[in-house]
Amino acid sequence: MKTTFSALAEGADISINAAVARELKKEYPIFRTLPNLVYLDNAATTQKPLSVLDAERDFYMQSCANVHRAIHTIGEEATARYEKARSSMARFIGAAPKELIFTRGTTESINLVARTFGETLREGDEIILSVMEHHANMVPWQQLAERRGVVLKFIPVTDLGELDLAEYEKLVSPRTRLVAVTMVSNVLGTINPIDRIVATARSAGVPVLLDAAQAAPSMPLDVKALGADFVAFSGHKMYGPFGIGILWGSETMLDRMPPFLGGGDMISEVRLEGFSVNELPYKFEAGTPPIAQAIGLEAAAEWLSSVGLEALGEYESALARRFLDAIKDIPGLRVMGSARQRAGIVAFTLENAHAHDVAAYLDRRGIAVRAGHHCAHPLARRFGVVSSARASFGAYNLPEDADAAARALADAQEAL
Amino acid sequence: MKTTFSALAEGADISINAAVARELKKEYPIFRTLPNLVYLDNAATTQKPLSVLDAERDFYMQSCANVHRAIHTIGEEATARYEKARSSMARFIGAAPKELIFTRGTTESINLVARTFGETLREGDEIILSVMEHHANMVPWQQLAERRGVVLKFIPVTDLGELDLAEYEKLVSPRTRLVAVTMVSNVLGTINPIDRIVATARSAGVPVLLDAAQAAPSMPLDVKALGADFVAFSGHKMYGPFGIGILWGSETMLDRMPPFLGGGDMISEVRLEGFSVNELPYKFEAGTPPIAQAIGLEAAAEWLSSVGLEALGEYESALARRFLDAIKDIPGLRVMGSARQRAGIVAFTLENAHAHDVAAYLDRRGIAVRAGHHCAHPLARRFGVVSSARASFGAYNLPEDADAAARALADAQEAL
Amino acid sequence: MSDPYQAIYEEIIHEHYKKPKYRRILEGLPYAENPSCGDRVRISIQVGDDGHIASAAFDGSGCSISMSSADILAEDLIGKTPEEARAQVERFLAVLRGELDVDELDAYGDAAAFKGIARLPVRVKCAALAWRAALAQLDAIKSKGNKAAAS
Amino acid sequence: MSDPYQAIYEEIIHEHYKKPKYRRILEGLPYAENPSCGDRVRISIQVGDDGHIASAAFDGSGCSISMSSADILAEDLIGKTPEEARAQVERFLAVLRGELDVDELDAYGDAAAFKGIARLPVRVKCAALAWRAALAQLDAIKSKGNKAAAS
Ligand SMILES: Cc1ncc(COP(=O)(O)O)c(C=O)c1O
Ligand SMILES: Cc1ncc(COP(=O)(O)O)c(C=O)c1O
Repeated sequence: MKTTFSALAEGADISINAAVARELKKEYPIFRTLPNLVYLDNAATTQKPLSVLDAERDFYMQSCANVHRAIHTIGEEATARYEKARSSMARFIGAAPKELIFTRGTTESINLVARTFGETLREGDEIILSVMEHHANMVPWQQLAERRGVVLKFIPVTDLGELDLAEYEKLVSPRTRLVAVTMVSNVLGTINPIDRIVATARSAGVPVLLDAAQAAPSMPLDVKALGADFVAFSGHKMYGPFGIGILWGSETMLDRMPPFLGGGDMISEVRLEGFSVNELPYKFEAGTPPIAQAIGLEAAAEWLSSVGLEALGEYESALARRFLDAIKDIPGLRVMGSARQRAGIVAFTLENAHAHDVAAYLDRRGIAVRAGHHCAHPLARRFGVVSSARASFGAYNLPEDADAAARALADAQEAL
Repeated sequence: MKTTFSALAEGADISINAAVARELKKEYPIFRTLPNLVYLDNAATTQKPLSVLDAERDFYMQSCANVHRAIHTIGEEATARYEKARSSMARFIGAAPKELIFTRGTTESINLVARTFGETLREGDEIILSVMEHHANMVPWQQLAERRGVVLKFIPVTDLGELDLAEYEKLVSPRTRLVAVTMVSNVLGTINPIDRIVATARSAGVPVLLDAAQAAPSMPLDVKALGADFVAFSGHKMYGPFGIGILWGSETMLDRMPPFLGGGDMISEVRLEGFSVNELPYKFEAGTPPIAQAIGLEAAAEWLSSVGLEALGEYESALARRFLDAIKDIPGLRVMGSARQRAGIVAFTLENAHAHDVAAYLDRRGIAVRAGHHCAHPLARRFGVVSSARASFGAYNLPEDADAAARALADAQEAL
Repeated sequence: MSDPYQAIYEEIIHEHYKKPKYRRILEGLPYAENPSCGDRVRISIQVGDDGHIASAAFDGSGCSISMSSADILAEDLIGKTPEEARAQVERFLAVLRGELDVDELDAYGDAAAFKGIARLPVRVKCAALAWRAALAQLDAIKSKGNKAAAS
Repeated sequence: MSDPYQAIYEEIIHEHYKKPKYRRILEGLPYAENPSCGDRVRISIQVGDDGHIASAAFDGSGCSISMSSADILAEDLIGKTPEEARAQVERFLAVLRGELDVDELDAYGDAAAFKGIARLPVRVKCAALAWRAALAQLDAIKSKGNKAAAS
């Protein structure tokens, strides 16, 4: 059976790719445990294929040891496996291994930058964010603003749910020190025009941080082509384990930054009077890293590459379009945002029914969607919404899943 | 077969406990893969029993979802499992669940305190550490000293490898704001007299942080009885997964501290202008936590409790004594430290042979020991040693392992 | 959730949500809020001359759990003394925190409908909201009473 | 590590470690250090009148890998021009970094003994130490030469 997604024109018949998804779904043990589960909460976390579970377990059963300092055979093997995972992840995004730092996830990656690069900023320096950021790309900068008097500016979001680029260009000033934006909105599904955002920043000599938490599982990333200085993403949202994520930074930036956490591995030498810092990437990895999880993440990236990441993203977008089409006539249903470039993410509200009740209703039909603010309070406020429900699609989702969710929503509208 | 260690008098015949260890070893899949492996690098990381591997995998296969915000069934299950892991770990150390913060490991736990509690300190305030600290309990404070002008003082280590308590008492001053020491030295094996250290600090009104990385796998911890304010340890050193650790802090302290990393879950509300902080323990857990790893750690703690943690620690000490006895006549062999209270950890040097070569020699005989500075440069310098080899014992080690290592060392002394 | 009464519980919750008996527009009282979902409730409690709660009402917006919980609460409080009410509210919250067994709720009329909820970590916050608001109101009543007694 | 030559390699390393031919007490030169294990090496390189390296020696302390590597390096450099030596050293380091295939080392006399080491991430640093020191020395020679040429 074919297990690679095909590039299709928008609006084309997706049954070829649906057959691929049906085949791939068999690689996910949870659907053997719960064959009727319609899992549409992929933007929160994805399920894990057997190859990822096995990669972790094999490591534990074959060469479980701590890394970087062991002379013994399994220690050498563990180190080699961990560093191979680093090289693979670097290759996955077109980076050099020494620029690739393993973290716990997107949140820690962004905090790392805020507490290292951020500490080099001065009072009155400016950082540009957007109103659609996840709290992970907002709160660390608010904390920095409190600590160092840095000023935050926000790119507005249009009614369509897109970044207002004209306003963005006006925000850039001689005091701008960083632009930090998400590549894909985890609520609106908007795929932001990163090339234009980076170009504007670059021409003003301003570094760029990209929150790729939602992008990494649905589009190929090439840090060289993106032209950014930092890219952050999470393993668990790209079919990999919990507890692992990536911060990529350009060597120039990473070299100039002070270290983050202190401890073993990040030092070159310690005396009672002070310490000297290790080379990249170890400078930013203090203590025992999530070794098994890095190896699991490598397996996830390999899985994503093998199924055809670009076409997968388009398939998810096609599922979202199908879903949007099927719910458009439900009375009182309002979709948040209608960006022209949209990933497989759809948030919506149902008049007179609270999002919690909508999600609970769908859950009783075996359909898992999220309800709440999706860690983006300011965006919710922008759209005058307190709580919304969100369906988000993944590699094992089928057109039937979109249809079932739409049917359940129509029923919910009547029942609630 | 009996699988609980028995409390034995020092010097008693350990064959009863050896039989238990032999039985427990069967629960560790790596020894099925590598039946001849003599693993004596437990202070770096321990192997993982099947119950831990299964706990993680079962979670991924049965209720894999993100926590804290999902209305759907598997999301509720994931949240319940994660919070149950927290309650179990709290019970494991006699704490309240809201005081228990999941981190990546000891290193992150200590850095968290240094960057929250630490940020409330002023120039000239003093912190007392010891010369035997692991870099994880040294570098974060050196970074804090650089940031805020805090002064570090060090409890000296005697030739026996014990903390000099008389000197410690002289270091306590009206400016002392924290005492941060390890419970067990990861190099010397010394079990420090925590009761006395805490009592002195308490009577001066000074809070205490305990690095329990080596203690957690070898002695029952009761935070109330310890009387400390913070306790930090790692999952991977107590038969649990990589990528997970614990910071326990008293509610009073945690409540007073500013948050650490910013992002989802740690906030209660976010506006463009700023955020308000969530309640304990979420205040200190930003972003998606290591969910599966917390569940794996819970299984490890249950495993440790079921085998009899206190007697296990004593068994490891007995193995260390047996090893010390077997190597005492090897010419040129020098053991670091000879503390009266010693855990199952023995570091040593061999005259005219570099520790790397000793470890490599033992590795060729299938015996895994560590060689290097063991992340404690200042301690190595104190003993005039650059690099040492270290054997450390765990729950699956047998008297034969100690004997084999001793024999190999005698041969190494001749061959190298 | 294999409780045989599950369907009945759901029916009770649905009834109180769709046809609340104690919902009124209230002014000047503080809201209890659940920022993670935006739910908000405020509770009014009036003590009669006989020292028992004569009337109770709520106001707010939120999901079926938080709103039905407020209605059930109001119904439950009427006729109790503030001290009895407080003990009742605290027991209910202790069940939701997992500190008391869910079977405690069997003694509570319609509040027993939340037995299933007590096992769902996310929705517990919704169910608790009104009861947290009531606790604050009962505190206010007590301190007013104390002040009155002292003056 | 199932290389059939493994035993021979180990023998070569052991020989150079136990009976170094190019070990001398050197003064005034900087050490290259590996702080993680405390190993330190310094290298002296003398260029003869014919522009070829006439003598090389090392001094330091460390494990069998770092010390034998220094001895093998010294042996290897003698007779080469500084440019040839530099290219050789850089190739050796590239093998250790995994950027060139280990079979490159077949062209290097006794340095081939490090083929096994190149797969061991921790010991690679030991093997590289002397060669890093040599690179620094060759740089110094070059800039002195340039300065001499310029003056
Ligand atoms: C856009 C975006 N950024 C950041 C995050 C935070 O990721 P994590 O919780 O894995 O740190 C998420 C997911 O929750 C997200 O969707
Ligand atoms: C005493 C002590 N403290 C701290 C640590 C650091 O633990 P981790 O690397 O798991 O953060 C270790 C182990 O390396 C240790 O032995």
